[in-house]
Amino acid sequence: MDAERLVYVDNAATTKVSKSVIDAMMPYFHTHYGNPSSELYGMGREARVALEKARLGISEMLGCEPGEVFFTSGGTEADNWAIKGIAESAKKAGKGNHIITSKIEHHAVLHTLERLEKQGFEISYLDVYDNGIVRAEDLEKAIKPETILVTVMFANNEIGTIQPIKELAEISHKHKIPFFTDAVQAVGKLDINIKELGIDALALSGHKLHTPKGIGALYVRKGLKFPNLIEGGGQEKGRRSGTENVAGAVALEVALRESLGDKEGREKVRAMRDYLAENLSKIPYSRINGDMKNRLVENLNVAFEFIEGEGLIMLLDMVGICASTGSACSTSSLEPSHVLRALGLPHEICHGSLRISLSSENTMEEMDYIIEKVTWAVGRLRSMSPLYEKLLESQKTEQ
Amino acid sequence: MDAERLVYVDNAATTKVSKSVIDAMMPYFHTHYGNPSSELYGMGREARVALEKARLGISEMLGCEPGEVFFTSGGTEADNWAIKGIAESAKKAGKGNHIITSKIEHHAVLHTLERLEKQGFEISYLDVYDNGIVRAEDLEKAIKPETILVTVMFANNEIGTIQPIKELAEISHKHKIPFFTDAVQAVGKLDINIKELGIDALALSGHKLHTPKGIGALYVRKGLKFPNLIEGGGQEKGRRSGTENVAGAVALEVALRESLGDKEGREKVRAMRDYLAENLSKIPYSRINGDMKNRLVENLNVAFEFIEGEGLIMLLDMVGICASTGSACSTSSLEPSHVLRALGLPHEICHGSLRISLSSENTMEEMDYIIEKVTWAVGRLRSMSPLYEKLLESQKTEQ
Amino acid sequence: MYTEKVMDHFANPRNVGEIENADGVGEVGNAKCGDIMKIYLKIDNDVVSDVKFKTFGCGAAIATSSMATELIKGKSISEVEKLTNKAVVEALGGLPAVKVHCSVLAEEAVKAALADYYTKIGRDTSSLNTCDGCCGACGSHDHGDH
Amino acid sequence: MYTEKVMDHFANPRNVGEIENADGVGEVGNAKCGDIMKIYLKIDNDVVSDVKFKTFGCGAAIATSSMATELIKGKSISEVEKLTNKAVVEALGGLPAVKVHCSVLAEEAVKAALADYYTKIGRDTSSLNTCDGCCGACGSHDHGDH
Ligand SMILES: Cc1ncc(COP(=O)(O)O)c(C=O)c1O
Ligand SMILES: Cc1ncc(COP(=O)(O)O)c(C=O)c1O
Repeated sequence: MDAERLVYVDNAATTKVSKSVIDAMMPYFHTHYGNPSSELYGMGREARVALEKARLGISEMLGCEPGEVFFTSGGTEADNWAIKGIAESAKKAGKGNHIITSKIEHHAVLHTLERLEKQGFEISYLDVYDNGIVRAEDLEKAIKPETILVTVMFANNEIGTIQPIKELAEISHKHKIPFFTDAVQAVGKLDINIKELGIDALALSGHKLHTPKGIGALYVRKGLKFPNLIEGGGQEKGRRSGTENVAGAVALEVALRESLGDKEGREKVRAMRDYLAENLSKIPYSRINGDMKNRLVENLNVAFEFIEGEGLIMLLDMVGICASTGSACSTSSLEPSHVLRALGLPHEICHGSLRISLSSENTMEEMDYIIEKVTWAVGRLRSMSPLYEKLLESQKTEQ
Repeated sequence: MDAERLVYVDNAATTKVSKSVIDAMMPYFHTHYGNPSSELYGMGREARVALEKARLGISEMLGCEPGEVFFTSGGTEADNWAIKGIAESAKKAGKGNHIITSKIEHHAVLHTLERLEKQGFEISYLDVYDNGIVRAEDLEKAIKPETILVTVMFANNEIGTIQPIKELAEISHKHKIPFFTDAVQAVGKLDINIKELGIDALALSGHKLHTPKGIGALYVRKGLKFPNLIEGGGQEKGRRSGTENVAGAVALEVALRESLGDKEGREKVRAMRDYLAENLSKIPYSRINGDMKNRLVENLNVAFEFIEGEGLIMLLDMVGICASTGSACSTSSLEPSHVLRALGLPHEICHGSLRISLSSENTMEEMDYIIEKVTWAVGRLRSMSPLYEKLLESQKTEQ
Repeated sequence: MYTEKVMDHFANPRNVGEIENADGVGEVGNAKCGDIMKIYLKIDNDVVSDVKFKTFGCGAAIATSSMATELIKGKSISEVEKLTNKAVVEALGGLPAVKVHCSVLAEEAVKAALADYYTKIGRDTSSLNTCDGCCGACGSHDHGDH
Repeated sequence: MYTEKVMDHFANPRNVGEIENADGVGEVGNAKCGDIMKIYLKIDNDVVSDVKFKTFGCGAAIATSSMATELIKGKSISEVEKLTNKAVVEALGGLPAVKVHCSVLAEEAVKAALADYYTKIGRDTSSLNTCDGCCGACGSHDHGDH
């Protein structure tokens, strides 16, 4: 055991707050701590200016107007707000009750849709085939006169696959249906120009980009109106009440700028990920889940047969590696990840999955360490596995 | 002008993040930054432990169970969740549609109720008389067979008056109606034992207690079930999804502990507030709004006749004093504060109101400075005021 | 939220005060609405030789009064007749939307003072189209652009 | 989430392996559910003289298998018959609620191995009340306390 060592490769779960982000937030904790609604005195105006500067910066980086960016407490709230809001306004307007999504959405979207289902909405789930990518023609086919919303995530959190957002938005618009995307895993990692893509609403979250947890945003295209999720003092142009998280907004802007600006870091991450993919694939009975081309450079998802992911993660933890799995055992549902199952993988393969999600802070040397330790851990679990025993026996018989 | 000087006395709007809170949060930004849901590795467990320790501490200080405390993004979200949730579950259960509240609630409550009103709920507003306090017997009278919720704030944000929560909760329970209280201004400032008071749900917010903006909590009595506001990954026992704001939760616990522990600070604040009240009352044609006994020690609200509050705040800003007003002009509604109007004050008096809300960081010397500068500013505005001119003329005529 | 010009006219309002035996006095707004403006005019040979104001109201109300008095001081009454709230807003470098009504009030106050003068000297006031209402509330006529 | 005991038995599982020509072998669970436990027993004079296990499953599955083998090693088969999942959970200092099914599986695996032994030697297995299901999924019988 190498208790001293710490290799964090679970950046799709959450990230370390970067030093520059902490530095940027700090003045809003102890100096310009005013309430942005208190515009009658300097300290309030300073907070307001910081908030609006952050909004402007974010909107510029995303290719939209500052007035189209609303801060939220995170990705989940943004997902809930957009989906429930659009559904509610369709209901009020006496429009249809049909929503189209994909099979691999985050629970923030899926569970929100399930809630709507109970209220009488009908949900269609687009297939993602074995590569984890939705097909535009399937959306075209799924659209009905009753369809009031298309919501497909930008990039998947487990397998990193990137969806054909532009085509999906175009098809939606052809049918005059608003297109929402949960871009929590994509923002900061891909070059996204909202206007060019024609997105109507988009959710993002800071803590995947090295801000503290508890800040996110919803982009809503100008003119797209839907009810608020949270009522009150009328902040965020009356659309999201609650005293604004000024430091969080500042953090989000800085983190997004750094993430988008670091092209070098992205190439480094890609190289590390590819190196890892190549070497982990050498472990027998392993397979990479999800398309390798249309995929976030940060993400690798490998399944190892005959073992179960929870044990793998626990062994890796013992040697200081923080990673995650889509195994059933890591959840309370006893069902393996819906994302891996959507790829058509049998349950037993889903159980043995390992997700590694990198950041530019990781090093090539860490990749070697991971390769060594994953190889060790998989071997160790297989040596305990009755399934592996069976495999070996069957091979003996065959010989 | 004394541009160097800064006297922040708008602590009911928001507060400076205290050094100890920053110190307590910091490790969760850059060392134990894991996702509390990632319990399979050490960094995730550390985050989980910190989160649950914070929850336990808060629950102990409030006199409830840790399992009854759910973290939110702030007071507004907590208000929305409790009120909409209780209303929705009553609707589903085919119960009544009547809600009782007070005339002086925060907009987070009032606007949420207005939204429900549009959905068919009927809202009764309890009077607060000229002292700003609800009468228990009025609640008794207002209750109908259709009443499904009583929501009365613990302490008011503008005038600091404290409501008879225990009696209100008792009456509600006698009629088997859940009692919710927006305690955003009360928590940390009053000794609150939820179980003794018999409250069913209670909202609080960190940034009024020297945490960063963007963290709050909702207490929900065990057994009281209502729909979620935010669905997703199943955090907070499945009741409030979204990656938990670990640093925020830690901050909330520390801030609450410090606030409740600082009895000395509270007495100092009371002395400063009383000194201020005595001296500002010496300004002719001034009056204190709201009961002086059942009132937060932090709060002072004075109205000065013949002037308008916005100008007063702006003049105070010029000499480095940060305070607030319930004047119409400080809002976009062109209506003066609904709280001051609920006291039965004529509009013209509401317009001239000044709210000072102290923290234990303030000093007696600052109080003298405030007295001097408020006296100056009121005098200056009156010298420009045609209303004051009229008064002086009428006095001349009388003599 | 306020421009530097607004802040300057609020912090250092020009022409505050009264004029004894003014030639025209106009007062508009009411205390309930939170704004009252009173304008005193001294007029010599159809020129505003002096102007003073008193205002009960917010920062914008004080700044617009101050700016309005500056705009008409030394001007002929035919020029004063043409004063618009828009001119006041522009001279201040803009006002937040919710404060535009203050500029309307300033225009009205000037016109009311002028009307008072016209009435005193027996001139027709119909060219002035005055109002003494509480502008945020009356909603009875449109002042354009706000 | 896991106790130190669980972590210890996961990190250093006791009695991993196979026994060639075991007297009893039991396998329960299935890969789809994510848990398979296989227990090998060596029985001498009605006493478990040796026991080994192989487990495909989560940390708790491995730890409960390990603990179950420890609990029965050297015990008489009549004692082994009385092994309960509760005893395994207690010996581990507790398990998270969602993991209690692993302890049930461990109990079942031991019983299945014993049943195999009984069948081989022609003894009645009805006292064992075995099952080879996927416990999280079957829902067909109650193991109490979980
Ligand atoms: C009484 C009261 N309720 C609710 C709120 C809203 O809290 P938050 O700003 O945390 O959303 C506030 C303060 O803004 C308040 O004073
Ligand atoms: C794709 C996706 N959507 C939504 C979320 C939820 O975001 P948050 O944790 O900020 O609520 C996450 C991460 O947790 C995610 O990966």
